[in-house]
Amino acid sequence: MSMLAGQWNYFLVIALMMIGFYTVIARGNMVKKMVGLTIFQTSVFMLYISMGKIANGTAPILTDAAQKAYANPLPHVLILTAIVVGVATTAVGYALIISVYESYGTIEDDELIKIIEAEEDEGADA
Amino acid sequence: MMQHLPILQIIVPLLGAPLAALLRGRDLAWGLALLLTGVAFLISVVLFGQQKIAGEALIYELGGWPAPIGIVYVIDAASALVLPVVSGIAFVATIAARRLVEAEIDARDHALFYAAWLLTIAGMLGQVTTGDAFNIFVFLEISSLSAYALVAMGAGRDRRALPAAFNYLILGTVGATFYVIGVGLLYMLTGTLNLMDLSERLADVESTRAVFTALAFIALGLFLKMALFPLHFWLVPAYAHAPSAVSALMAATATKVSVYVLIRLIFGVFGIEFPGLADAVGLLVLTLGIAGAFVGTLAAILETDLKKLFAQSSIAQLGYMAIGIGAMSATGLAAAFIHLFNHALMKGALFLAIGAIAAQAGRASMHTIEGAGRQIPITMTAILVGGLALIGVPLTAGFISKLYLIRALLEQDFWMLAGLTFISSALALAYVWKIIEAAWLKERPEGAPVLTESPVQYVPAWLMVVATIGFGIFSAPLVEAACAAANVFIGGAR
Amino acid sequence: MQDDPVIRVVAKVMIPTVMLFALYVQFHGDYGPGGGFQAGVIFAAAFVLNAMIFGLNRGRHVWPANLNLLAVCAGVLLYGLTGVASMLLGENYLDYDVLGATPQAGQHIGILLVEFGVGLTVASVMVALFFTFAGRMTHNRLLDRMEAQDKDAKRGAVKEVPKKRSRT
Amino acid sequence: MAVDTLIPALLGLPLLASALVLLLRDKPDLRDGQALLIGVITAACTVRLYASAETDTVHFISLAAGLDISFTPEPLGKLFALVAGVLWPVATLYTIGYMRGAGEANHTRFMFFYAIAIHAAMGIALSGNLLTLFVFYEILTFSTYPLVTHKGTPEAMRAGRIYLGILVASSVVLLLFGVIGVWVLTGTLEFKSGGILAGHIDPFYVPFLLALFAFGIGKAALMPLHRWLPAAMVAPTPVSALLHAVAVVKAGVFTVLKVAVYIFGIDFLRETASSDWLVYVASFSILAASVVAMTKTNLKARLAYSTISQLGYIVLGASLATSLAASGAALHITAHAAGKITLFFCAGAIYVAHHLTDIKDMNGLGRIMPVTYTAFALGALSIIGVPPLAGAWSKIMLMGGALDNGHLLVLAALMISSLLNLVYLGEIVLRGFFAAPTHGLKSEAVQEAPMSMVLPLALTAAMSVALFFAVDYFILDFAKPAGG
Repeated sequence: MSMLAGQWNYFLVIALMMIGFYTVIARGNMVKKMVGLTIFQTSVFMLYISMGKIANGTAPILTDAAQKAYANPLPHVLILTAIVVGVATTAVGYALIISVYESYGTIEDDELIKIIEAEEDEGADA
Repeated sequence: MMQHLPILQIIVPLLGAPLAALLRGRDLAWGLALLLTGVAFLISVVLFGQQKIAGEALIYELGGWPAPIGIVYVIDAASALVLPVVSGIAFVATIAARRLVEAEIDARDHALFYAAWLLTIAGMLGQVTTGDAFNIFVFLEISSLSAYALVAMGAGRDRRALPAAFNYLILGTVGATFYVIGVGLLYMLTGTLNLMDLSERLADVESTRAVFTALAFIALGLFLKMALFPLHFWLVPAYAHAPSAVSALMAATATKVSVYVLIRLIFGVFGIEFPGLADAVGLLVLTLGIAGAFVGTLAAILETDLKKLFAQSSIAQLGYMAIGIGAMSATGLAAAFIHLFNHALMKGALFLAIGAIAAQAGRASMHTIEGAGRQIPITMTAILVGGLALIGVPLTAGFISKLYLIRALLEQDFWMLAGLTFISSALALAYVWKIIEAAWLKERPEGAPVLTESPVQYVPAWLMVVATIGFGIFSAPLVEAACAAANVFIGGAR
Repeated sequence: MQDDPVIRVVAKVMIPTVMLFALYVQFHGDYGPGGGFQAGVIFAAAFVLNAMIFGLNRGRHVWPANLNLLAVCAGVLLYGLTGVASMLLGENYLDYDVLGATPQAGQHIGILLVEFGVGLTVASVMVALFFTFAGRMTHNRLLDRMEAQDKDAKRGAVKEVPKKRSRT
Repeated sequence: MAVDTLIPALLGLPLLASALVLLLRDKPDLRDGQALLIGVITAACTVRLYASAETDTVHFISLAAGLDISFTPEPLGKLFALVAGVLWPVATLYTIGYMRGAGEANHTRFMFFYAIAIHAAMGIALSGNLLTLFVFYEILTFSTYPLVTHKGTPEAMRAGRIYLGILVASSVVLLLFGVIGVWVLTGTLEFKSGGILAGHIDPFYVPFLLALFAFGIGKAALMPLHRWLPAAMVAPTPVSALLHAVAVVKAGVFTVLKVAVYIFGIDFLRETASSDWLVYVASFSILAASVVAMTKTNLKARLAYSTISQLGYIVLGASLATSLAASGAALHITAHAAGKITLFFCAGAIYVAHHLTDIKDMNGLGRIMPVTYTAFALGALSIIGVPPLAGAWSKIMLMGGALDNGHLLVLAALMISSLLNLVYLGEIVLRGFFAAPTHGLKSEAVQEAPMSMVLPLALTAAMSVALFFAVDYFILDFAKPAGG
């Protein structure tokens, strides 16, 4: 029980991570896959941020007041970068989804596979 | 300026990207890309020389902040070997890109194409150079994101590029995220991200479960990025449907860089003496490597599309690199480096030559090249030599790879595995033979389009073919450099 | 939406405020919480709001695509060239100490320049993302309609087309 | 010509010939003439090399530590070079006659690859280490493939695939593995008298390593890797001659012999008794192939199985691991070359003159083609091992070697095999001279093949006889280590 209480952030992160990962793997819809991927990435952001937190620490801002314990800023910086990367990934992902939809008329994995296989069979015959 | 070369190596292509995006004329963008990749190649060669003369790692402190605090870029024997591979291939691929891009990509997108092209190159060079675990992730994503875009640009010719790029994006992101999780765990345990510092501080926590978890996440993430069997399914469609120039660049460099990062993390951070590493990771990588070698080769034999065929063969060849890593010895690591180098040359040559055909004929299949041996003999000969090198025929670079790989396995008394490696590489003969038979032993069918070739098309491929043969015959410098690279991680390679 | 006076008025008040706030976050970033990434996103939000209320075309008019691309690239270049400048002044890449008279002043100048580059790029990339995604759909719907009209005109068969459209 | 230029000359001359063949493709007479001329010069060079005492290594390039491309003229190699070199112009003359007589297409391509194959054979003969040998071994495989599939029919393509499949797969999987294994163990691949392996390997593993070589060298056609040889019979007869006598299978058994003597070392093999299993495999190959040969009625197929059986003798000689047997094996390369090329030339002559391939149709043919059949008889007797023909000596030496080593079963196998040889080769001669002619042969008048075919086969038959008397020059004592 103490483990749960003391490390609840990790359990939360793991739960989110698995939800996201499961969605990526199990869903055939591309948009849902992207949603899963985003959840998956976000869980990692939370892992980093929560590890930088110190109990009763303040924000790591330089003030004239007496120095107290403050949160580790480095994970924040790292995750700032990771968030940017995440945004870029999401943008590219959705752009691809739109293009796939425009080109194939569907964003379901299984339908796409059917279309592609049909095309390849045609190509082989030609 | 000479002491700034490690950073220039990265920022030359990196800052070239926005410039290329702004240049409206497509030849201007191409010219800039050519110039900058050329400069990058030059820098990497000079760096190789500098490192060799110095005999120790060159360290560049970004922003003047010294090691564990700031980000440092490290040029040691290992990165000095991989940099010229990446930048050299990038340079040659850029030479070839002009024709291929003209044929396959909408003229309005050329500037953006070259911007993404330079970005992906900069990302790869950054992964090789940086000495910071998180910085590796950043560069990994720079190169991957631009690679997704580049693959998707194949849609103009082949719309299957779009789902391929999407799957590549999903799996690539999952892989990169796994890597970040692992790095995060390591950071939690040690409070540092600098690779050197990490390896020192890991000694204190080396038998905790969290470290193993970190190792597992990092290894798994990188297995995905390097397309180690059975995590390779993204690779074949991505390479096959990408624009030809992109196929060539990525097949020759992208996965190799991930192999390098894996080596750097496994041996440079955890270290060969890390408890359980040799047994658990070594055995796993070895097994997956052998399995990948067979699966890739057999799948390649069944393929009829040439790009897919050689993409499958890449799976097998990555398997060989994994075998070298899995041998967990200095010789094995040297073999992995040698093969990394040689395979980049061979696959570069093959994909450039195939690209030249695909750009003309729309696709490159066994059917397309029937009887092509007489119409485009120079291009087809390049494919032939590249294929022979894949089998490991003596006097090609592939032979040297195989030699050291087998030596690494025999030194560890893995006779069975050496035999299996041999059989799988001999199976490569089957798909090379299919090409020979189609290109030379069949007549060109009536009504098939006439293929042509000109120096612009085959010279880039031949540059790499010549290098393949050159490093197959005069292999001593390469072997020496690869052993030096292996010695960075495990002493005693010769 | 631009016909609704409430929204128009609120937007007219909000948009400059948002921009101002963005600039505060941007340039106060070296002392307080903030910096280029955050500022860039907030700044872009102003443009997105503008386009959402007054329409894409007017939004584009305010911030044309060419200019946007230029801004994206300029931001990256500003970042990179700041590093190059410190390199030319004899120190390592991105070592800001040499940029000013004293190392402290140098750090100030350096971080401001770099963060401005980041902010510029992030803002323009966010705007570009919005316009690309939003514009894509209207553009296509327009194309669809034109295509349908073409078909109608050619075939003279009116009943067939709407059915097909409705299914997809 | 100075001796030190002989090696580059021997390697270069066939290449020159092939280049000239391409250049002169529009002038058939000039093209064939120069090939013949260069062939004669090459033959002279091999004779000169064989007569010289030269043993200095010529280095070309070095790949990595212990991996060179280099050439060393040692006695065994010189002998093989001599065999290949002397038979080349003879075979070229015959080829010209056959190709024109049988009206085969793509003459230029044929001549081109024929010369390349000779180049590869020279490289194998003179190679100074295993790597060089391997490279030329593969060149030989690939250069003969277009020859085997020359006719371009589906049947020929299928045969070509079997040919290439077995030869390349065995060499790339097993032989190359063995080569690299030796390199890993010893750090060198140099051919040295007395071998290089002794002291570097646990004797327990030696038989396995030997197996890699014995089966890896698919060209030695040791059962069960013999399938390619009968399959390749679809090729034109000059190719069969090249395969069986001049280059390919000879290169195979030569490699086996060379590896046994210079890599393993005869003494090392005997002391560790590592090659005993190979003795029995080779004996089985000899007998089984002979039995199969008796069941074949296609002349070339029968000769092909005869070759497999005869190759067994040479592998046997290597595996008996005595100096006498090894010398006998070396002599048998020569003797069998002369004998078998005669038989194939005759088969080709019969085909060109009368378009016959089945033995049953050849009754009474001896009276129509007396020269051909006399030559055939001489060749057959040499193969069987009847004095005064070359085959007699080599068989005696092999039997002596078997006795030295106490392999009495092998002795028995050799004798039974000679009997079988007599049956299946004698049948052809007897049918030719004494059986009543089958219909289809219109007249009893002498009707030989063209002169350019009859001359070579007479020449090679004469060689078989001459070899018996000049045998002193061909018995090599190469298997002893230089010191002892």
